[in-house]
Amino acid sequence: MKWYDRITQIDRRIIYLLLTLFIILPLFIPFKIPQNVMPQTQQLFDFVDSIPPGDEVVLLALDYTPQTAPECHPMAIALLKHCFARKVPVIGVSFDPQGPGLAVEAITSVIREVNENARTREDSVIYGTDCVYLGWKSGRVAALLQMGESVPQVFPVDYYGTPIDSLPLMLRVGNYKDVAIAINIASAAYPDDWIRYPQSRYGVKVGAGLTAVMAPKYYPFVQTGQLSGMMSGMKGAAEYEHLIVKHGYTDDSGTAETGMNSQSMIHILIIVFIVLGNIGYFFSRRGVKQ
Amino acid sequence: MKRTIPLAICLIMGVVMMIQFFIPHPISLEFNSTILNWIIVLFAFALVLAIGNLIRHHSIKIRKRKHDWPYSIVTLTSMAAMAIIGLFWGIEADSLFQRIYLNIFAPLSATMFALLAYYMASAAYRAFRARSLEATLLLAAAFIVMVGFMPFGQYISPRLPAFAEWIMRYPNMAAQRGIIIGVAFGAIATALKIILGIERSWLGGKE
Amino acid sequence: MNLTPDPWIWIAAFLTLMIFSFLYKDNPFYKFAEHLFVGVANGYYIALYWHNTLRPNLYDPLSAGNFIYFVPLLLGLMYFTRFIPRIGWLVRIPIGFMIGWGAGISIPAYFQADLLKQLQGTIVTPNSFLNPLEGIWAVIILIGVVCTLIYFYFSKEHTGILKPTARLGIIFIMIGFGASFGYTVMARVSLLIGRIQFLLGPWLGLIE
Amino acid sequence: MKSRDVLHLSVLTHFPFWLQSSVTFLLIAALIAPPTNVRAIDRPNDAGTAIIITWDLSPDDPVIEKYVVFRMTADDTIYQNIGFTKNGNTSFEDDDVEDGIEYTYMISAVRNSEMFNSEPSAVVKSGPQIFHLGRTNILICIIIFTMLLTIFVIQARKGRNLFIRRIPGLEAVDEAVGRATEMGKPIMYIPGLGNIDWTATIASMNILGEVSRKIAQYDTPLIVPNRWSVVYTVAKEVVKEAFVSEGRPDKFKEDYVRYLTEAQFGYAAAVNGIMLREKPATNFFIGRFWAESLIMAETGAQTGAIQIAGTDSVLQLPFFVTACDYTLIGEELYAASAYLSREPLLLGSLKAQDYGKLIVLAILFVVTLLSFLRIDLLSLLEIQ
Repeated sequence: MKWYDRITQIDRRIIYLLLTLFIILPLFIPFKIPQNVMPQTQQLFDFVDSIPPGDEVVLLALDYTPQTAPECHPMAIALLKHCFARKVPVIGVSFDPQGPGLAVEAITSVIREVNENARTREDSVIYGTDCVYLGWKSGRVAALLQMGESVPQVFPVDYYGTPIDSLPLMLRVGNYKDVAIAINIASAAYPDDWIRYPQSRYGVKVGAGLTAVMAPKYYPFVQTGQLSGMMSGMKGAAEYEHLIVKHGYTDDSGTAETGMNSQSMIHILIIVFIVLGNIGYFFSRRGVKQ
Repeated sequence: MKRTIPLAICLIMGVVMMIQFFIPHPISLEFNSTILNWIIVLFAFALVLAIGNLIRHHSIKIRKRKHDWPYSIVTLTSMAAMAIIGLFWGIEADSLFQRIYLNIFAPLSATMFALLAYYMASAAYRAFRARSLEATLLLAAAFIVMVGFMPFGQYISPRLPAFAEWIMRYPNMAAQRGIIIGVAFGAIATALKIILGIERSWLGGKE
Repeated sequence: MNLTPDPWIWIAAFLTLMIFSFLYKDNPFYKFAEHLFVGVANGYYIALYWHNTLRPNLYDPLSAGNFIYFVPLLLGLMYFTRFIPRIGWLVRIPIGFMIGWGAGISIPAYFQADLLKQLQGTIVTPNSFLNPLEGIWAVIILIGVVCTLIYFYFSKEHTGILKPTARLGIIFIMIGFGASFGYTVMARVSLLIGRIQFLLGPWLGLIE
Repeated sequence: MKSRDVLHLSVLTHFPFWLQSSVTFLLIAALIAPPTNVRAIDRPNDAGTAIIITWDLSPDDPVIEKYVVFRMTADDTIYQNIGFTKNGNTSFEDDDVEDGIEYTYMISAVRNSEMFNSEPSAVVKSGPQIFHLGRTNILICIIIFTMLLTIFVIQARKGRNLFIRRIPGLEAVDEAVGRATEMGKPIMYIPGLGNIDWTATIASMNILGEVSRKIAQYDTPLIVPNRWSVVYTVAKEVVKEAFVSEGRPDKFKEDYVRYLTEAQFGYAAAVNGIMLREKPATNFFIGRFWAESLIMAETGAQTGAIQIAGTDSVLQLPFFVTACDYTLIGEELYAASAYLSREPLLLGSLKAQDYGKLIVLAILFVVTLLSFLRIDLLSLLEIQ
């Protein structure tokens, strides 16, 4: 067998093995590929970065499922880190029944991490004062509209069953007027409703974090300004992580950035295989002609 | 009669559902939700037949000791166990049923889904050969998008990411729209043929 | 290394590995996982259908004396006539009911969502040229849509003017397919990374 | 806002000092003009219980915080606050009204918690409509297309010869069935993962009928794995009837059409298993597909089967194109049953599809051209 025939017929198991190695290695050997930040991610970061601390809150709607967690979970973590570092209070909600599990996990883990590194009260995050998770409600559209009038009416108690009026943060948050931006991290078309109701009726700024498959559908909304920024897929999450590290809000990059290294490696690997296949094909065709 | 009655029912349902679309009156909405309810029930009934087929297939395999028959026992017992747990002990959030779902069903699904990454690599390697103009364009577009959307893309050329996005948003969009419009006509024609009884292979035969 | 003591995570991890083993070749582990998957999934849907469909949508209303629900019950029971040869044709009644319903709702839906909506987005207007570059791209989309549609023209051989346009159509289609393929790699690899992070993290405790 | 401040100051200078503070107050109060021309109408094309209120913006809109909407019935003595909307908006939908009751509305511009009320609207009642006017264009589309289809079907019945161009994927069907027969291996037909309410699934059932008819003439086993119970029931009838109509009812086996599971990836796992263990010589993937498409098609490619795919799932087409030998793209799927059966009635409907596309092309060109002549027809395509 000629060399060029050999590279057109590499056994698929070799490809699979290399692929696995290329995913695992970057998880253990951290290295940095500088991120090119897409404009819509930058836009979202800039918006959150310009919220005056301690005044308005960020409303985080966490509606992603376990299947899409590799893409969406790091987005939630990065946003929480960013807000906490800037002393912007965060209110979490979910309208997807599968949302709360991962939402609680994201919020508690970030709070724990921030507090472990905190030296003063100023540096730490206190549940109820700096952050609240309201839990899940059915009837998304109705709830979205109702929250424009009064958040406590939709959520009389938080996720843990604590009455809303005993949480200091909620005493000063009545409705969307107190929300600087609502960011919907979702693995389904939920941002549609955020754009349709809170954004267009109440003028709330809306941002989104979406899986890579869904993102192209929402480009036009960023263009028209109905979305004040968007993260798309694991790449979007990695970009956001990159931005918060770059601005000194945290020093360790999150899972998306290491995941993105694996992504880059695999893309390179696939491209190398395609090129090999074509070189082999080119020479073998010449071989046939001669 | 064996053909006329089913065809008539099909025709009536099709026409009525089309008309319903144009009537916003509450009675029409009520009617729609009633029909939807029935359809859901009909789906559930058909499941009985389908599960019957599954049980039949596997029990024949076991009885005749066909190749790989012990695995049929796995299917039948796990099905029975899961159904019984769900039917008698409930399907609430913290039930055993949900626990099995999260730790058996979900990882199996997620892993099957994850196989796609491997298959994309092998399919791309095998099929992306510059055999003809069309194949070359397919290859080139995939190449540009794969490189352009990755962080390292900008080092090959700083304009590559923008070009990749351009391909996604214009030529790709145009092709998708063209296909979607064509599909719409095909689907509408098929649906009309079904309603009018021109296409009746679901009844079997043409006579 | 910091192995988890949670038996459920061990189960999930082993099942994950069993499915991955299929990449090497078909083997007893994959066969086991596959058959377990089918069994558990069917058991899951049986319970789900009962709790979420048959009980609330049929059993409860019937036992509350809402007799209109005898219609779906009767239609549903007709499925079973196929085991009785003499009246076996009755199975066509629920099938006709469902097929007619599906066809009826789809016709306006396709006109609405696929046809008119896509047409609207394709038409070029003076407004498209507010930004001249965007205008040029809008014209490219229009040309692409027209040529793609011509490619799907069935009742004439693609000769004459149809030949170059249909060819341009297939060129657009192929570029679109390539781009979609390339773009999807990104999303699919994320899923695999997620699985591997699960194995290395919660199970083996090698990474955080 | 700037020019108003200037005006404000210049007015002020004409007043003696002791008057200024109270005048300032009066002027600011007077400077916020309320919204005007408040109209309330029954929301069209709905099931009732909703009223749309529109107004012209207050000239001071940029400095207004919000517009509050007030409502009153004949029985009320005072206006009720029913909601608000941000400045810049000129409409509000009140979807909490009772049909048949008379309401009047008033809009208030709010600044610094002071309200500047508009004139009340005329009296309005809500109610349900019988026909959705916003969907008239769809009705016209349906009527035109049904007429086209009927005309061509009638022509076909009269025996007019209808040409159809070559579709390579469908030419290959005979070859694929023949090859499986020669090899003595089964043929697998995957009717997609869509339920019966996807038209692609119905189209797939029609093609399954034609394929089974060809298979019935040989001794080739068939495997039709199903995801949905209803599709399973239909597929079974279709295959059985195809064997009956070819005069081979004895050759039909109950096991040909199987039910697997509703779980998307459970189904894919089981199909992979069948491909490796029963080694079909030919795989058909016809219908609606999602992410599992490549899992099955790539496994099939590894077993060396001839693969023919056909789907209208735009996102999955690239994967079938790379992993299969032939792919029916989009509408070709819907042309297939006519192509395979050469049934004149079905060919007639294909002709109608083509004319539909011609109309679409005409609309694209005409509306584009007219829009440059400042004749806007785009709104005719608007749907609600």
